[in-house]
Amino acid sequence: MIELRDLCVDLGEFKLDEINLSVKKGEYIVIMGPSGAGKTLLLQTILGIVKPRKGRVIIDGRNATELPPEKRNLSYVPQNYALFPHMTVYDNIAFGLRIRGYKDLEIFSNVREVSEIMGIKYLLQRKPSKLSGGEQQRVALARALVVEPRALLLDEPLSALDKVIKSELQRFLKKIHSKIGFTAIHVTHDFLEASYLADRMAIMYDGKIVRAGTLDDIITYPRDRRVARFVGGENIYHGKIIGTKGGLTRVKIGELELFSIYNGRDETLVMIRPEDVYVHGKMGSMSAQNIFRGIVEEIEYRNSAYLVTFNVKGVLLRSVVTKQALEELSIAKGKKFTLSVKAAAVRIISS
Amino acid sequence: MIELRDLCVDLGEFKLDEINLSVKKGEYIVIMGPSGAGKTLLLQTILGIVKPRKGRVIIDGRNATELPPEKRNLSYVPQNYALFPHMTVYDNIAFGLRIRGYKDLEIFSNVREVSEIMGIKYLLQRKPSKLSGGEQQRVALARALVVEPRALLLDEPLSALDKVIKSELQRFLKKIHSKIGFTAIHVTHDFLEASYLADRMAIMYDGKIVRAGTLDDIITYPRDRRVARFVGGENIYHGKIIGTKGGLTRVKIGELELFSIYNGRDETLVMIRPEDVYVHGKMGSMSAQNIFRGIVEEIEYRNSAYLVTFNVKGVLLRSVVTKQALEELSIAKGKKFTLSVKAAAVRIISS
Amino acid sequence: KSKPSAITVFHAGSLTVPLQKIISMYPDKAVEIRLEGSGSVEAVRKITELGKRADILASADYRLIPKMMYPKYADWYVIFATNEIVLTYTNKSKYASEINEKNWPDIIMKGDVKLGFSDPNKDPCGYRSVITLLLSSKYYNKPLDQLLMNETNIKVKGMEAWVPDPIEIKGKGIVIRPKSVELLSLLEAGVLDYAFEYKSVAVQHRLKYMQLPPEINMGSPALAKVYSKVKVHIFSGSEKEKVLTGAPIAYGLTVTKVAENREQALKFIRFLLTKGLDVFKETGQPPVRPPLAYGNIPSEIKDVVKVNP
Amino acid sequence: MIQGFAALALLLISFIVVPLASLLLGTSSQEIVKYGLDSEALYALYIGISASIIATVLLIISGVPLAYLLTRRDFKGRDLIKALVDLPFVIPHGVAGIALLVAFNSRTPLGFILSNLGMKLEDSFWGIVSVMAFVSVPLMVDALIDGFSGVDTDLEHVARGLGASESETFWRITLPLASRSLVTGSLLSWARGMSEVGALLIVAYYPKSINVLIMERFWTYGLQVAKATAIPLLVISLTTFVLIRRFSGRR
Amino acid sequence: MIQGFAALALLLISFIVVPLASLLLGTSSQEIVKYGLDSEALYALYIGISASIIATVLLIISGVPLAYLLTRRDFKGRDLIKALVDLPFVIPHGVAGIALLVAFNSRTPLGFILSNLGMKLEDSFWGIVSVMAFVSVPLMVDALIDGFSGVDTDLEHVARGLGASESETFWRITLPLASRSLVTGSLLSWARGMSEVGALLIVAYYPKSINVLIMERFWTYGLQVAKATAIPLLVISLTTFVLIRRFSGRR
Ligand SMILES: Nc1ncnc2c1ncn2[C@@H]1O[C@H](COP(=O)(O)OP(=O)(O)OP(=O)(O)O)[C@@H](O)[C@H]1O
Ligand SMILES: Nc1ncnc2c1ncn2[C@@H]1O[C@H](COP(=O)(O)OP(=O)(O)OP(=O)(O)O)[C@@H](O)[C@H]1O
Ligand SMILES: [Mg+2]
Ligand SMILES: [Mg+2]
Repeated sequence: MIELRDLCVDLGEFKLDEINLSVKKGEYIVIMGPSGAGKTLLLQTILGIVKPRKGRVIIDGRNATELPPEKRNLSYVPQNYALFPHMTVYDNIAFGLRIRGYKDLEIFSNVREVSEIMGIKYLLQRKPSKLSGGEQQRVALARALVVEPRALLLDEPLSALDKVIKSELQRFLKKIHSKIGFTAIHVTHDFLEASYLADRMAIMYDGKIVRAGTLDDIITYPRDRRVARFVGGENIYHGKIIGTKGGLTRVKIGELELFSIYNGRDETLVMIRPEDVYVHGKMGSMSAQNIFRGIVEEIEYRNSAYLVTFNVKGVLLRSVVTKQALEELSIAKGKKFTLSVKAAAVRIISS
Repeated sequence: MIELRDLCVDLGEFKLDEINLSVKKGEYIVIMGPSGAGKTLLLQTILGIVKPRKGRVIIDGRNATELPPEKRNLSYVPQNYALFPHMTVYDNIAFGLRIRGYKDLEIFSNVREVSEIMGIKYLLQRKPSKLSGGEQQRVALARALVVEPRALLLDEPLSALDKVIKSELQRFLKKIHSKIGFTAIHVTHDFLEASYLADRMAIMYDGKIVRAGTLDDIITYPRDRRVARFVGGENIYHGKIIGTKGGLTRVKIGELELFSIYNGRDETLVMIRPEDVYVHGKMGSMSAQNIFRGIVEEIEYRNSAYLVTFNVKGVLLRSVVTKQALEELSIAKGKKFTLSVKAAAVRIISS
Repeated sequence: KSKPSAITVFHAGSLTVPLQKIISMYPDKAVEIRLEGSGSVEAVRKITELGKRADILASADYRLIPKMMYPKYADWYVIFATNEIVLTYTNKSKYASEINEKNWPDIIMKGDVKLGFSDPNKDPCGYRSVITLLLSSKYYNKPLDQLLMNETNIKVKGMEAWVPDPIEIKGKGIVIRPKSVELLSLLEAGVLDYAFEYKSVAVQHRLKYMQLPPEINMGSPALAKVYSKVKVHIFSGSEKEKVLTGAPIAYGLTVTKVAENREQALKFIRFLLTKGLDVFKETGQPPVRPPLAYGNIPSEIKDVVKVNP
Repeated sequence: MIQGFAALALLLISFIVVPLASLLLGTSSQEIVKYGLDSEALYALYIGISASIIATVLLIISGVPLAYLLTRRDFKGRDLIKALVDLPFVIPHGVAGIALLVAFNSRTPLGFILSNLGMKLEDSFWGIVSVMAFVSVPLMVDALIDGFSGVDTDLEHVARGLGASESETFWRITLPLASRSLVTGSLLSWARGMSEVGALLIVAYYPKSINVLIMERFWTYGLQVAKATAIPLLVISLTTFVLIRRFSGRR
Repeated sequence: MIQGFAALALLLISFIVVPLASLLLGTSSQEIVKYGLDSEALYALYIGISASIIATVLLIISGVPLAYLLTRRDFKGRDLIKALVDLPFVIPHGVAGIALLVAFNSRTPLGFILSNLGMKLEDSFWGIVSVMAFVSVPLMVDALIDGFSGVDTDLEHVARGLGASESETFWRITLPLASRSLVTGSLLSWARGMSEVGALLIVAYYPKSINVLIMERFWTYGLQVAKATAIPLLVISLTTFVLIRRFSGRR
C-alpha cells in the first residue's frame, strides 16, 4: 500500500502541490496528465529520490518519507530507461536478483524467462549502447519486473514500442499483476493502455491531482474541463443553463438547446462523448431526449472507424461511425442527417 | 529529394539489407516497423553518422554517401532528443540559426515563435536537465524545425507527448510542411499519426523495407503477413484456397468458407479488417458475398467504439461497433448475430 | 627501528666515490654503511633543522662543523683530505684544442666563450671560484676581475670582492648555478665551454680539466698565506653580509651527537683515517697525513690524528 | 559504508593537512613581510606564476588538439602516442631538465633558431616556461582525453545535422562539455609547473622563480626563512583553488 | 580545422619526443647492462616501483572515499577541502619533503608511535611511500572527482530502487562507471611518485629508489651513466603505459 499525504515538492519554478493519493495493496493505478504536469516528479518523490518539502509518503503503513530509496522496495522503470551502460543486457536484468542474493542458476532461468516474454532474448549479451530505443525500454521493464516486486513504478514504460509488442506487453503486465498482485503506479499518455490496465486512474495537471477514480467514473463525471478533454471528450462546449423542464436541466450551446440529467448553474462546460452522438437514417422510435438535424462537415478515418463532424446550428458535433454505417446510411460531406443524444450523455462540468 | 540505392549497413549482429527508397522533394514519408527493425539506423545512415558498407545515399541528385553530416543539410530529431546539456532551451533552439549566421533579433523572434507553438515558452531559460520527458522532446523538435530545413528526419518525435499536445503538434507539422514544403522522413509507432501525416509509408522489418506505398495501398494490399498485422489487421488467418466460383476465389479458414475477389494459391494468409465485418440485426438486403452467423464472445471498449469478438464456426472474427449499434442491436455476450463481409474485404496475402 | 649495525653518513656529494671505495674495502661486512650525498650545507641542515639522524657527517668545508653544529650536534672534527679548483671543459668546448696553463685567462675572456661557476652565496665552490679568479688576475696580470665586473654584479677592488645576493648576470659570457654539479649538465650539453669545479669532480666525471698552478688553486695547505690575501664578501649589501677569507680547501668530518651507532661510526672513521686515506689520492682529493683534529676528540681515534687545540 | 568512507577520507585529509600545517605554524607576520614579501620574493612569485600560467596556456593550445585527435580519430600508433605523452611524468625531474637542455639549448640547430627568435632556453623566462610545460604535458592531455571521451557523440551528430561543421561542433559542443576536464587539467598543470625545482635548477636558474627561491633559501638560511617565503605562494594557490573549484562547480 | 589541430598536436608530440630521444640516443647496450642492470640499479628499480605501486594503492583506498564524499555529499567546507587536496601539488618538492619530515619524523609524538609500529618515516621504505603518496594526492583525487561527477545519478537511483544499498550501488554502478578516471588517476599517481626526487632526498634517501639513484649517478659520474641507468625505467614505463592504455581503451 502506498499513501501520499499532503505531499508538497518544490523544484525550481515547479511545484507538486498538496498531493493526496492512496493506492491499495495490489491496486493498479494509472496516472495521466499533460507533459510537464509533474508525473515523473511524483514517481521520484515516492521513490525517495526527490525530497518533499512537506507531507508524508507512507508505504505499507510505515512512514517512509525519510527512508532511503533502497529501503522502500519499489521497482522503477524510469522514463529515460537508465540502463547500466557498463553491463550487458543480461547483467542489467539480473541486477536486482543478484542484490537479493539469488543463486546463479535461479538468476539464469529468471532472466531467460522474462527476456523471452519481452522479446529481447537475442540481446542478452549486448551492451545497452547497442540497442534500439524500444529494445532499451523492454530491458528496463524486464529489469524491474524480474524481481517480482511488491510495488512497481512505471514511467511511460511502453511509449517506444510498436503496436504489436505494446499490446503483448500490456497483456503480460495485466497477467503478471493478477498473478503476483504487486501494487503499481503507471504513468502513460496512452488512454487505451490506461483503460486496459487501470483499476483506478489519477489525472494530474500543473502539479496537482485534479481527479482520481475508476475509468467509468472519470469518463462519466470528468468534473473538470481539462480532465474532460483528456479522457476523450471531442465535443466540449461553453454552455449556459437556462432552466429546468420535466426534471431535466436545459442548457444552451450557441443556438443549440439540449436537455441533460445533470445539474449546474449559469455558465458551464458541456461535454458530449463522440460515441454518444447517434446518427439515424430515417426517423424511427428514438428514446433520446435530444434530437436534431446536422450537416456532415468532415469525415476522418480514425482507428478502424470514422470520426464524422456534423454542423448543428453552427455547433460542431463529432460522432463515431463505423464503415458499415457510413455505407448503409451513405454518409458523405454536405448531406443532412438526424442525430440524437440522450440526456444522460450531455455532461455538465462545473468547476 | 532523398534517394537510397541498394544501401547495406553492417552493425554488429544487425544489418540493413539492400534498402531502396526514394523520397521526392517535399514528400512526407512515414516509416513504421517493430522495435529493432532498423528505423533509427536507417535515419542515421541517411544523416551520415553511420557509414554504409555498400550502396548510395543521393540527396538532391548528388551522391552524398561520402559527404560529412553537416554538408547534407538534414535536420534531425533523434529518438533520445540529444539536447545540448550545457545550453539553455533558448540556446538549444537557437543553435542552428546561430550557425547560419542569423542576427540576434531574428533568432529571438524565430525562437519565440516556434516555442510558443510547442508550448515551451516558459522553459526558454532552463537547462535540459530540468525538463520533463515531453518537454525535452518538444525542444528537440523545435530545434530541428526552427531552421526551416529543406529536409527533416524525425525519430518518434511525438512519442512522449500527451494526446492533446500530440495532435496539436501533428497539425502543426502538417501545416508547416505544406507551407515550407520540406522533405520529411518520420519514424513513428503511432498508426494514427502515420495516417494523418504520411504522403507515403514504408514498413520495415528486420533491416528491410518490406512494403512502401500510400496508406490506402498498404491497408488494402499489405502483401505480407507482418505488414498486415501492422496496419491494423486484427483478423488474420491461415487459409487454404479451394477453388474459384463465379470469378471469385474460394478460401477456407478452419470450417469457415469465404469468397474473395483476390487471387492466390494453396496455403495462404487471409486478412479481414475489423471495420469490414458488418453486424446485422435482422436479415435485410445485403450486398455482401459472405454472410454467416456468429456468437458474441467478448466486448472491449476501444477508443470511443467497441471491438466485438464473434465466434463463427470456431473462427474468431473481430468487428468494430459503435455504442449506438451496441444499444440498438442489444449486442451482448452469448447472443447470436448475422455478420457480413464483402468479397473485396477478404484480402489474400501470399508471401 | 633501524638495524643497530647500520651507520648513516651524510656527506658532500664529492665524497661519494671515495667513500664507496672505502666501504668496499672495510673488513666488517656485517655493518651496513649508508651514504647520503648532498650539498654540505644541506647535509648539516637535514640534521639540525629537519630532525634526521646521521652517525657521521663529512663536509666539503670543515668550517661548517664548528659554525653550524657546535655545540648541540657536534663538538669535534677532523680534517682529512683536500681538494683544488680546476677548470673543466669538454671536447666540444670552444678553443679546447688550444688551451693551456698559460693562455686560459685569455680564452675565458673571449666574447664567444661561456664560463660557469656556482653561486658564491650558495656554494663554497662558488666563492672559491671567485677567489681563484682574483688570485689569477694578479698571478697572470690579466684583467680577470674586469670579467666579473662586466658580466655580473660582483664588485671587485684589488684583492677584495663583494658578491650581492641575489647575484645577477649582466653579460652572456657567464652562467651561474646554485651548485657546481649543476654546471656539469650544461657542460655536457655543450651550453658551457668552461667551468670551475673541484678537481675531484672533474676526475670522477672523467672530464677534461686544466690543472691550475698551486698559487691559485687553493689546494696546498702550505700556501695558506697566499690564499688568505683574498677576501670575498658574500651577501654583500644585506644584513647577512659575511667576509670569507681565502683558505686551503679541506674536508672535515665528525660523529654527530645524535648518532645512534656511535661505536661503529668511530670504528669506521678510524679505518677511513688510516687505510682509507690512500683512496682519496686516486679521486683527486689529496689526503692530509696525519689528519688534523680539533675540539673534543674521542679517545677511539686520538691515536691516528694530530690533535690541535 | 559512509562511516568507513568518512574515516578513510579523514585519514587522507590529515595526511595532507598535518604536514602543511606544521610547516606553516610558528611563522610570524614580520617574517612573512620580511622574507615572503621582499622584492626578490615578489619578483620570483611573479616569474613563477606568470611562467606557469603561460606554460598552461601553451599546453591548452597544443594539448586540446592532441587530445581531440587521440579520442576522435582512429590511427595507427595512437596507443603509443598516448603512452609517450605520459613519459615526461615518470622520469626524474632533473633528468627531464637535462633532456630539454640537450635537445633545445641554444647551440643546437633548433635551439639556435629559437634563441635568435628571442626564445633562448638557458637561463631565460622561456626556459622556465618550457620546463613547466614539459613536466605538465601528461596532466593536461590525460585530463582532456578523459573529458572528450565522456562527451556523447550523439550531441555532435545532431549539431552537425543542424549545419555545424566539425570545427563549429568542436567549439560549441565538444569543448564546452569537456570544460570540467579542461579546468582540472589546467589547474593541475599550473600547480605542477609551479612546484618544479629540480629541472629548473638545470635549465633556467635565472630568472629565479619562486620555488627555486624557496629551496635556495632553505639551503642558505634554513627552514624558518624558507617557510616565510613559501607562505604567500600557498595562500595565493589555496585562494585560486577555492575560487576555481567554486566557480567551475557552479556549472 | 583538423589540419591545424594535427599541426599543433605534432608540435606537442615533438616537444616531448625530441628531448626524450636526444636523451636516449648514444647509449650503448653494454652501458645499459653495466649501469642500468647492475644489482644496485635493479634493487633501486624494485624499490621505486614497489613503493610507487603501494603509494598508488593507498591513494586509491583513501582517495576513492574522499572523492566520493566530495561529489555525492554536500557539506560545509567542501570547496576548501577540494582546494586543500590540490595544495601538495603546488609546493616545491623539497618543501613537501620538509613538511612531511617536520610533521612525522620519529622525534615527533605521531612519528614516534608510527616508528614503533615499524613505520618510521626517515630513510625507510615507508618514508618513500609517504612521499610518493603525498605528491600524488591531487592527481588521484581530482581524477576521481571528475569521474564520479560524470556518473549519471539516475543510474544510482534505479539501482537503489532495485534494492541495492548505497554501498552496493557504489561498488556495482558508480565505481565501475568511473573506472576510466580511476585508471588515469592511478597511472598518473604512479608515474608522479616514480619521478619524485627532491622530496625523497630529504625524507628517505634510503633505501635508494631508482630516481634518486639516477640523479645521484648523474651528480657523481655524469650524464652518460645516468642515461644508462634511466633506460630500463623508461622502457618499463612506456610498456606499462601502452599496455594499460590499450587494455583500458577496450572498455
Ligand atoms: N530538476 C528540475 N528542476 C526544475 N524543474 C524541473 C526539474 N525537473 C523537472 N522540472 C519541471 O517540473 C515539471 C514537471 O516535470 P515532470 O518530469 O514531473 O513532468 P511529467 O509530468 O513527467 O511530464 P512528461 O509527460 O513530459 O514526462 C516540468 O515543468 C519540468 O520542467
Ligand atoms: N551500435 C550498435 N551495434 C550493434 N547493434 C546495434 C547498434 N545499434 C543498434 N543496433 C541493433 O540494430 C537493430 C536496429 O536498431 P534501430 O535502433 O535502428 O532500431 P529501431 O527500428 O529504431 O527500433 P526502435 O523502434 O526500438 O527504436 C537493433 O536490433 C539494435 O539492437
Ligand atoms: Mg515524465
Ligand atoms: Mg529507433
